Amino acid sequence: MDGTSASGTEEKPFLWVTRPLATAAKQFAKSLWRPSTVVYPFERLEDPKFRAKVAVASGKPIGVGEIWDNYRGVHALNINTCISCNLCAFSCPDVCIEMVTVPGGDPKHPKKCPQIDYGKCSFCGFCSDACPEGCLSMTTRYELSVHKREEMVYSPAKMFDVYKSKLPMNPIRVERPENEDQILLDAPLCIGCNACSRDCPTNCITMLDIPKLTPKPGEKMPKRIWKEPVINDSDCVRCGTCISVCPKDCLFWGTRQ
Amino acid sequence: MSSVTLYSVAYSIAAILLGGLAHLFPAPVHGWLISGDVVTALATVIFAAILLAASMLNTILLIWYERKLLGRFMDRRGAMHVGYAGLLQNFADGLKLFRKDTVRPGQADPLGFWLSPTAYMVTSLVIFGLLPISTGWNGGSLPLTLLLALVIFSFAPLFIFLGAWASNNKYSLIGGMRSAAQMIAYEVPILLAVVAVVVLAGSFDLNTIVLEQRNYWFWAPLFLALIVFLTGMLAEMERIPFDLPEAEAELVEGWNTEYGGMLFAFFMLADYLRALVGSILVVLLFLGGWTLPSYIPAALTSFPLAGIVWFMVKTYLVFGLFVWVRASLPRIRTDQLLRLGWMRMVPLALLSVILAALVVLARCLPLIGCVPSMGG
Amino acid sequence: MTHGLWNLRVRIEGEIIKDVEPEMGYLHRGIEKISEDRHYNEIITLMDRTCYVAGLAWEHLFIVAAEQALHVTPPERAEYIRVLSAELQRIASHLMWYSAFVQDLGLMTPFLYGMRDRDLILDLFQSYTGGRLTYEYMRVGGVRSDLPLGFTQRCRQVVDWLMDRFVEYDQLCLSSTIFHERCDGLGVLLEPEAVAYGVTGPMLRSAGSHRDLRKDRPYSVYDKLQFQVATASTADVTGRYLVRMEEMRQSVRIVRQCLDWLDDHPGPVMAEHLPRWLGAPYAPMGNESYLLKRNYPTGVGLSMMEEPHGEAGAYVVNDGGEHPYRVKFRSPVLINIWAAKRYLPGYRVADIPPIMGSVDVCVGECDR
Amino acid sequence: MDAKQLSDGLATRFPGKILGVDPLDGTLGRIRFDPAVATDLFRSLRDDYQFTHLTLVGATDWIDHREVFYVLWSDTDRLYLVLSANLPTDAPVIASSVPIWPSANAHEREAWDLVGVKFEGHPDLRRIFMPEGYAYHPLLRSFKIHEPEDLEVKVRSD
Repeated sequence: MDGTSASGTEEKPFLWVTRPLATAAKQFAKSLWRPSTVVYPFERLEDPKFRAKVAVASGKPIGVGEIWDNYRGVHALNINTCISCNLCAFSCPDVCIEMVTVPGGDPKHPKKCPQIDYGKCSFCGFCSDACPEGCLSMTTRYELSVHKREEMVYSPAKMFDVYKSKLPMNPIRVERPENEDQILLDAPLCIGCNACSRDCPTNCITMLDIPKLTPKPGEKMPKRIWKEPVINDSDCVRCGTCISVCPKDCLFWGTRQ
Repeated sequence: MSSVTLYSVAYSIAAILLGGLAHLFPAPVHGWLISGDVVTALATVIFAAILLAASMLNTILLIWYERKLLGRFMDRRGAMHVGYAGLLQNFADGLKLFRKDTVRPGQADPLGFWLSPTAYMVTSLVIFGLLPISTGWNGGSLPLTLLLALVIFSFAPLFIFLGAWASNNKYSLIGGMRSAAQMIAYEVPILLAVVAVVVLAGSFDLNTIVLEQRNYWFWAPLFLALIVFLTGMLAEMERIPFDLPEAEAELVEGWNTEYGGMLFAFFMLADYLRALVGSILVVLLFLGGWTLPSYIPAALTSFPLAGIVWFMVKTYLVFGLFVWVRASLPRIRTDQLLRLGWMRMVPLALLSVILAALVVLARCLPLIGCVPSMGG
Repeated sequence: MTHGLWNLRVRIEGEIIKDVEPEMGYLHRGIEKISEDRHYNEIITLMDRTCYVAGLAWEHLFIVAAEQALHVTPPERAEYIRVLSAELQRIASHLMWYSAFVQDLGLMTPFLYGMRDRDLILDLFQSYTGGRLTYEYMRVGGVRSDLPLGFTQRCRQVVDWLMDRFVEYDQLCLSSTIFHERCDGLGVLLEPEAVAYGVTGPMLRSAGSHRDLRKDRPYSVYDKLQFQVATASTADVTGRYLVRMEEMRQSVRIVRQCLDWLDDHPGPVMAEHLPRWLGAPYAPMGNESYLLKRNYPTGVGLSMMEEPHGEAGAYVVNDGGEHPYRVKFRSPVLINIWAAKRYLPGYRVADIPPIMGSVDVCVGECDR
Repeated sequence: MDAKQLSDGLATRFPGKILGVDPLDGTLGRIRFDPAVATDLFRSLRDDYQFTHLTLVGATDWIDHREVFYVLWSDTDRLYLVLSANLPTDAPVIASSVPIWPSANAHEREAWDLVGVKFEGHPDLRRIFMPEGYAYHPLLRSFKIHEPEDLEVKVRSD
């Protein structure tokens, strides 16, 4: 193989460079008044005024993606509506969400809200998709530079501040499928310990007496009244907290017949 | 044209300064201070200082000009934050480079490493001092100014190669060798194109060459020579499309890979100084220097220092042409570059010499009469 | 060599290249290993980072393989949105290639033109996925959300603008003698050799082959769309340039057809009857013994797609668990680079940037 | 050509060495073969059945054995074919396909690097992504990513 090419200046006229020169000059004339650059700290694509004034008026399709509500930026957390269901932390592929205690719960069952480490976060939006109450959503804020690594960690209070700043928020709610699995009980294993009902964030588990429990012949009647959880499927957010707290592993996902 | 010259300005400044200073001293010193020799000596220093300041300011302005112009060609803005429209950006950059440590690689040869940027800078400055920018505004009017300027201009490959070799880096060495080959190859067509101009003007003195263009600018009869000269200058300045010595895709930064801080700034400044000198040469040799065609209204040509203003306007327009080329053409390969130089440019330049001779011949033949005025 | 973290060791004699040896692995992040510990949907976040200039194309690739392994069928509207995304992504990726390639030739202007126009596509992506580079948009069984209102109109506006710009690109490159000087006859890899060395994509088509999986083995809804396969006959750098430019025009054609269809056919974008761990909230799965009781079908998914850089593949083994047992990707770039042993020797050192630039290297996908 | 034809043809050519054919959507099928006949099978597939293009070579670690799979593409039939062979964990060795399809070079190096399958006859079987001298094959199930492990990197001698 020969590296030199046969079709060079020999075949093509020398003045062929005029065409690119003309193209560059055309662009020069076009951008003389206003180049396409968005002068970032002063002009912002997410600013509707900028889009209306410059982008549209200059005839260039700057900022055609004018929908900024979908943007996946810093999270906003409404602490008041958070039910501590843990779903955001479970859904995080990068394990950057930690549930931390915030004031407002009772001492036995402290209220826990997500705290996000933006040093690890990949802004995938799974947490806000998973949030059943819509209290964790993503905003259009994208400026995250900080001086210390610790400042990367956003506490619930900090995210509540973001929420209060009323930035446009991600409106996408992934709809819950109709035929979603329910939480089922493997009744013979249940010891009626009440852990699921106690920790359920939506209080959709009630402990009911089991009427048909009778002692085997020769045994004494148990002193405690045996109870069994009954789950209200329409209130359940499918967070699985009950499954993870169950000491006997007797709750599981399935379809109720 | 005003009769003010650069030297007269420097001399008056020196005279005023020394005159004021002399009052502070008793008679003998007073007399010595205002004597002709001392004033002349100080005038020379001031003269050099003005030249240095003018060249540096122009160079930095040129970099700004290129950045802004290139930006518009590329649909962006160029420097825009420091100073008005980024005018002071290059000063900020220079300050940053000045503050940086200059690092010499351990295996590099100290003498060559330090000497090369300095010599490169100094030679470029010397040429700037030689070139007249208006009547009387030059360092000295020698009969062979043009030849001297070109001789000093062609020192550059030597120093570049010296620096490249001294840095002891393979990329530097390849870049330096490419650079030397390229510059030497393109000096031949440049000199031949200059010969055409000299034939037409009948002198090596730049002032004379410009004055010879008072009737018509030389680009019209010597269009071929202008093309050759522009191409050659692009190669001499190592600008795209001929910037193979610095081809950053395959050689990191070419011959100045190992240079950092102020030494790199020296190379950079000298590069742009050479670009300035090249543009000035184009204006002097082909575009009538500081003269303007006679149909331009007198109001535009008769204000004080009009010559300098128009000269600088022309120079910046010529440099704009180089920027335009940079914005629209890719880089070519070494072998293609050399082939273009030897096989296209040299014959074209020879042809233009013949053309120039023919024009001179035509001027001398009474039967044909004078070549009609193209310019003023 | 430019374009990311990789080395090309070159043995030269004078200016002539004698032998080359690519060195990879500087960007290896173990995506295949991490995938073993993740839910199917969570692997999407890795797919965006596999090839960071063609994220949606790789999401599409993995999702199709995963759906095949999990026996899920997405609704048709989701398929159209995926194809639309993949084709827009192809344009964006080729624009990125164009920018970087011409930059390697020493011309800076097209770089900024290409990046400027690519940004418009990123704007579009952002308006419906919410991200500009990492989209995390596709899900097993469909896509995350439907297109926003007015999207099709804006998208048409952008592709119209792009069609005008393609003319400008050609004026800057093809009409320039210097471009031809630099690119003609370089890096020649003829079709039989290309096939033997496994080279795919624009590099193969520039050698005259008509192989394009979108035509040969239509996936998603490509069999319902009208387009042509771009080919060239020169098998050199210029040929690859021509193929990619034509592919962008064909992609615009496909995008327009998809937009027309999407305008007329509203509908769901997510499949119904998904296995539990593929639905939106992920939650603790409970005891493994219950998991085993559930008896979800196992399966193997193999998807091969015409990704912007070439023919990409994903091989997903589902053993019935919540995580895939094994995920294996075929990176077209790795193989295209490997064939450099065949198409680089004999040329000059100064030819390396245009030749390797014409391969369209994306190290993220190569090293994974 | 359908899977039945192909497997029958191969079975007559390599009696007892074709262990079965599984259906696989979008491909001709998945043929399980005995690694002993690898080279002959590959050559036969390339020359007699026009599977000119080797798309993918990969390996899976199934704890009790290791599986090597090949994805082939036939330009004439426009079809994919998957081959798969099981290798014992203690001696995961199979003949290299590089002499037949040069494109297997990088794939096989990758399979050796990540899963530890040895390809006999490969011209240059070194690690490709991991540093030379790395002690593990990361895609083995026994390799846990969350456990810290010592990384010994040998400096290249050239």
